[in-house]
Amino acid sequence: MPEMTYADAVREGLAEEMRRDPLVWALGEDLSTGHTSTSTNQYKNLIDEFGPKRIVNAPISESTIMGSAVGAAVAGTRPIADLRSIDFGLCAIDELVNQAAKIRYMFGGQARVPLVARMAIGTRHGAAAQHSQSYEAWFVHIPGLIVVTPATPADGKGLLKSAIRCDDPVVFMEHKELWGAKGEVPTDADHLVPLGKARIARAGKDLTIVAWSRMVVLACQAAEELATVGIDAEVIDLRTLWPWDCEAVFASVRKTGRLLVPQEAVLAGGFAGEVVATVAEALGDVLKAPVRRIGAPRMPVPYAPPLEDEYRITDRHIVATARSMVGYGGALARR
Amino acid sequence: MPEMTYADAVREGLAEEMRRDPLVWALGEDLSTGHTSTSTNQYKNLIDEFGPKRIVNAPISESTIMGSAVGAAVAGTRPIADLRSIDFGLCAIDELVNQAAKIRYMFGGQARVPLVARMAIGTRHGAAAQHSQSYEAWFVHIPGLIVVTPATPADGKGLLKSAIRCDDPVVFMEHKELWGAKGEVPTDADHLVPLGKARIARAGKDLTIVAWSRMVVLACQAAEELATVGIDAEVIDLRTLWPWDCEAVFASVRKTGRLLVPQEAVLAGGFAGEVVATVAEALGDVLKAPVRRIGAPRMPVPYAPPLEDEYRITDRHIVATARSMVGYGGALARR
Amino acid sequence: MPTATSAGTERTNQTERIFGMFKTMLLIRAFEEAAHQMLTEGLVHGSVHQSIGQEAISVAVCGNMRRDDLIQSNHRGHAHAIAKGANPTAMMKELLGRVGGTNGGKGGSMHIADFSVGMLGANGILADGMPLAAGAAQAVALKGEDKVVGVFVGDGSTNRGPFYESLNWAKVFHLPLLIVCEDNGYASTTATRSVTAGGGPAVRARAFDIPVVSVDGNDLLAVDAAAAELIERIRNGGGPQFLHAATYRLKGHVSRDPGMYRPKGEVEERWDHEPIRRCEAWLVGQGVALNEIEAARAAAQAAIAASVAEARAAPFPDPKVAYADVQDVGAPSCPK
Amino acid sequence: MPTATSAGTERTNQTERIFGMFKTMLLIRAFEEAAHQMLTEGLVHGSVHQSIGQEAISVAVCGNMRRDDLIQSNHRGHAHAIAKGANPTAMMKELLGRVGGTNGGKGGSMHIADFSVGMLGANGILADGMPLAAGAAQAVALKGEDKVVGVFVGDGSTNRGPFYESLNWAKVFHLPLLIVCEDNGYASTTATRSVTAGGGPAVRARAFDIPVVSVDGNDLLAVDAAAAELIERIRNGGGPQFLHAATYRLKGHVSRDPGMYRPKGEVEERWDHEPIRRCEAWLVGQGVALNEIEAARAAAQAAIAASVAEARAAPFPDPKVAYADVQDVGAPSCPK
Ligand SMILES: Cc1ncc(C[n+]2csc(CCOP(=O)(O)OP(=O)(O)O)c2C)c(N)n1
Ligand SMILES: Cc1ncc(C[n+]2csc(CCOP(=O)(O)OP(=O)(O)O)c2C)c(N)n1
Ligand SMILES: [Mg+2]
Ligand SMILES: [Mg+2]
Repeated sequence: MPEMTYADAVREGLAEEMRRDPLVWALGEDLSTGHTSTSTNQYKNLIDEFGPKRIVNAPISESTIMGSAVGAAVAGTRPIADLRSIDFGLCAIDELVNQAAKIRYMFGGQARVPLVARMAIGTRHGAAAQHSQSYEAWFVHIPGLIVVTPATPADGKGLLKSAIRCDDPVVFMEHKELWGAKGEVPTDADHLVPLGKARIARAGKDLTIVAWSRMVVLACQAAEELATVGIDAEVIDLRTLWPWDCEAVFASVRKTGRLLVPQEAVLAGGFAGEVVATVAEALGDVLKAPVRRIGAPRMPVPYAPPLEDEYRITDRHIVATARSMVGYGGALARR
Repeated sequence: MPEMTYADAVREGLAEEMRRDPLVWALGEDLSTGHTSTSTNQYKNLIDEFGPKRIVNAPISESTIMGSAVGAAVAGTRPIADLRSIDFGLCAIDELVNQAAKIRYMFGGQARVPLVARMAIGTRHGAAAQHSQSYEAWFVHIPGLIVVTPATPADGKGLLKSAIRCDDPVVFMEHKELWGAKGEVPTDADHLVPLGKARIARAGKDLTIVAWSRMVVLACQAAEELATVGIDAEVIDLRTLWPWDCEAVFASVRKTGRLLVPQEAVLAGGFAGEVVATVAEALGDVLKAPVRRIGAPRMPVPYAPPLEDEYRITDRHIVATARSMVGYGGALARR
Repeated sequence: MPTATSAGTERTNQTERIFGMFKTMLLIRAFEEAAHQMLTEGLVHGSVHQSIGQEAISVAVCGNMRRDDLIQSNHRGHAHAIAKGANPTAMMKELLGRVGGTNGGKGGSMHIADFSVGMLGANGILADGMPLAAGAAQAVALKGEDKVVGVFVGDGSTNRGPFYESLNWAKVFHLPLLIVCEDNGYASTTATRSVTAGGGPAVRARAFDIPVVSVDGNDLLAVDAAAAELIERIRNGGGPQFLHAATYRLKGHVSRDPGMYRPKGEVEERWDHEPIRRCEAWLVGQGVALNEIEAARAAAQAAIAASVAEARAAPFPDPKVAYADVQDVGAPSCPK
Repeated sequence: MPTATSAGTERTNQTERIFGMFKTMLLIRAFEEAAHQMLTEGLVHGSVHQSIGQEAISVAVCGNMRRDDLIQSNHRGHAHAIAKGANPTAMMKELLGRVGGTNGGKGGSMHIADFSVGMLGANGILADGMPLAAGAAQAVALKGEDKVVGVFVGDGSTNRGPFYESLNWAKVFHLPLLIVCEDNGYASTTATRSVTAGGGPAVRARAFDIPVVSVDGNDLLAVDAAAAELIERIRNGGGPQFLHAATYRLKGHVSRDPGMYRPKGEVEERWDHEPIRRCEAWLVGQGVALNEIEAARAAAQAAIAASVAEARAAPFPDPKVAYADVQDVGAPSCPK
């Protein structure tokens, strides 16, 4: 398998689906004119192959990028609406939540909305408060939506292809700091990663670490560090947050008895809460230590490096919490 | 204390604050011309006392209702931006999240944003998918915001007054089906309910039920039914979801050993997850039964009564779950 | 814009066409009166927005469209739906939340939709129909179809951002889109001009170089002539067109709204200009007999009475239906 | 609009005023060149949007405002800030994320703000400055102050909904708001006209009955004259006014953008029309000696060099600072 970046992998996945189905098209700002930074251009050169009717260079009109994509999906095409990042996607929430998510249902199944809303998440060095947000948890709360957060180039490609073929609206959240990440990517044009299936990124027996998006990378680093102190952590990459693979998580926790869920987003109200709550409800009996979450402090993302570092969750946080859980001496552990 | 409706109570609270401070003003659609249904008019006749410069009848421009309120707050006034309900508030999310919540922080404390964003939540009979949403959980996830969800007329008044006097942006979420609810309301012009302090709606020893907004009413009904079968439930009305009074919740759970959190909103990604996750992390040892949540199925709100009923959480759900928890025979209970 | 309504030679055809549209107006009027009756009886569960007094716009616009053309409605959608060909019985069942409703009971009045006739749905969020319709028009263009897409927007809704973004969008991408502004002077309880700067919707549309025709929306023949021309332009690749139709809402804004916010006497005065009686006068002038007209009115009322009877008799949906059509992957599971 | 730039009698005063503005343009230019240098050295952590070539607009608009007047900036805010009187050293410290930065290191270039001089902040969300500024103007009106509020918006941003909503809002409420559109022809990598229908920003503003003056934004004297008149109108209760200033962005859109999307030779050609050398020629014509001009240029560069030196030497903020100023109630607690 060839090595390529996450950005190149998703671009390849999009190109393959556009070749496969003439009704697949993309719209967004600067899609055909190129980004100012070429490293993160998931549309590079696609205009040359597919032309301006399928790689649509949009005005700066987020509401209408999303809203027109909804209408175009209802009318039988498969648009990929690129809002660039959730930071700008916040300007199109109404069209996504009030329209895309509800149309199939409120019209009694008369319509489908095969739309992919691309909105990257993540903190990028020095991007500060308005360009560093991670709100994947919001869309888990919205019936009608599917939420995808790929952690690797291969999953970026395979999940985007599945999202495009899906007949319901998918919120596809890449991570800004992963676009440059390299990995092996299957070339097979039918390399589809199923929506809703987790991946065991590292097998282990002492502790289950559930992560998604860039946090998977940090969780795997942490697991290696933990191995050096004799703690064998299992890392589960959820890949899809709705539906999320609770069977895979339950199976792992039944084995390890310990669950740690680190997330990049602000802890309060984040998706980690959904995961630990679900496990605490279903497996309260088998836990050897209380479930634990790690997440960013509830503050906007600051600019200066020492302040941004204060916001960021790192492998160090994961290692420290994991160690406290395994060394845990509470009543549960004594069982 | 006089009895009055929730709608009249919040109107009285607003009027008192407007009399107290000439820089307090409100803006929204149809504020001065009146609602089509007079029962739920929290602004009735205020135009006569305060005039069109302070009861501002806005164009249908949600983004600018919220955005201009942010600018007016930064420039030294105390606007109440009324979006009517979160359903329409979805059209102003960017201005609330990217601007109101971040301005104080990203400008290094040079500015304050003393804004109240009024956006009612809740399902109302037959209102269907686009007029029945409850997204209070979203704003708990947004640093910079305070989230208020009053359950009684007295709290509606006292919390609105505190929200108006608060120097930071407050998302004030009334419940559409509570506007007509009656209760005793203090007339004292300095009746302030502190932000972030819960209220014990009913004391009990067997089980802790944490609720907010209209679910408090149902939880209290359920508690009475539970009493008839010998289960003594404590009902905590959080009143404020951020900051939420975890000390009060912890104290109650330490006493009862059982936590049940019912919510009207869709279960997945809802605020109940945050509460049970926090308790499971902190008090995993003292639990006599696994924590439990109740919430709506992950579906848009349907229109026809039998379908809407399928969506709604009722006191019956609370009673059934509470009974299963108290009768719980798992390992935890055997401790 | 051609104003002649009955060029001698075509007179009978034209009279027949207009008489047909007149019958559709009667059907809409009867449907909405019945819907309000059902509301007062507590059989309609949500809110109801009536178009009484505005029927000519829907009927003339949709009357110039093909069945496979598409329309995007707003919160006030009954007239749009019936004019496009939706079945009033299925609609009444939807309002009552019964099996056989256009939306299977999931939507109600404010989400009434019938995709089988190209009616893409009423919508509860103002002005959102604009980008949705622009997108539908873009899909039509991408597929190389020759369909026209029409979107109905209220005067008050033209103060929302998506309205402008979509005007720009439609023009930039030269989309087959007819924007129809039903300007009834009010936005809920607010007189629209009190919150609207400048010359209003027509002036705003022209700022995007979108051709605009303004008509008396209560004059069926005027709307018919304008709609015919604009739709032909669009079908011939002329890009987006804007129809600004002045009208008046004779009933309350929603459900039981008494409409107290309107100057005394205004409503009464406006009843004299409502489209049905104006069209009726024209038909009589064209030699249509009064008894024919009365027969048409009776037929419309009978048809709706039958719809109501059938809807009342229809069962409520099985609660399990609530779990269907959320999404394929990650759908909620129905408890046993 | 008066185009005469130096009525004989006022000549020396006018020359002095313009020379003063010229010096501010030099300061901005020197600041932005230094900012870019800091970026290439890796000392600036986020993105940097330069206004090189657009300085005349900020300088002339703010030069006609009082210190207590307010301006709302956008993502390209250095020139706005310096023109309104912000301290370049504090700004450079902010870009480097150091103690003493205008925002205490929390904002960086894209959020540069100095409320002490009425600069309400650069902003990373396009067109959001429009409603924020409209609201600030509404606060000014409610408090009965005679301040003027100015807002800067790019050409590409005029395709976002809030731009229109705010134009309508400002006119409906007759707000003391000056909207300044810096039309540099590009929105990031896209030529704005390729995604913009109709006559553009000026035509759109007129659709709301907002008076518009269009000027060559690279002609400091023309912008000065226009800004003076519009601000006076607003101060005298004339309500919102719109200044459309044509200009050109001589550098990349952001940070290291090479600007490959522009036709060959376009940038080079535009350098001949950039505002500083045009103003310089006018000053020379007014009898300002070349060595005076060179001295001014040297002074600006020296001042910025000093700012850079001070900023480089300044410490980074204590990590604990991150926990401050989130909110009073419900703030995050700083670990130990
Ligand atoms: C985005 C949004 N804001 C507010 C409302 C509440 N609302 C429903 S109808 C209406 C008035 C609409 O006026 P207009 O656009 O003129 O249409 P009309 O009702 O006159 O047909 C309002 C404010 C809504 N449904 N959606
Ligand atoms: C709502 C939003 N959408 C997209 C972006 C990304 N973006 C930043 S600057 C820019 C181009 C802005 O062009 P223009 O308004 O003409 O201002 P200029 O950069 O030319 O000064 C874009 C698309 C953003 N910051 N905010
Ligand atoms: Mg209207
Ligand atoms: Mg530009």
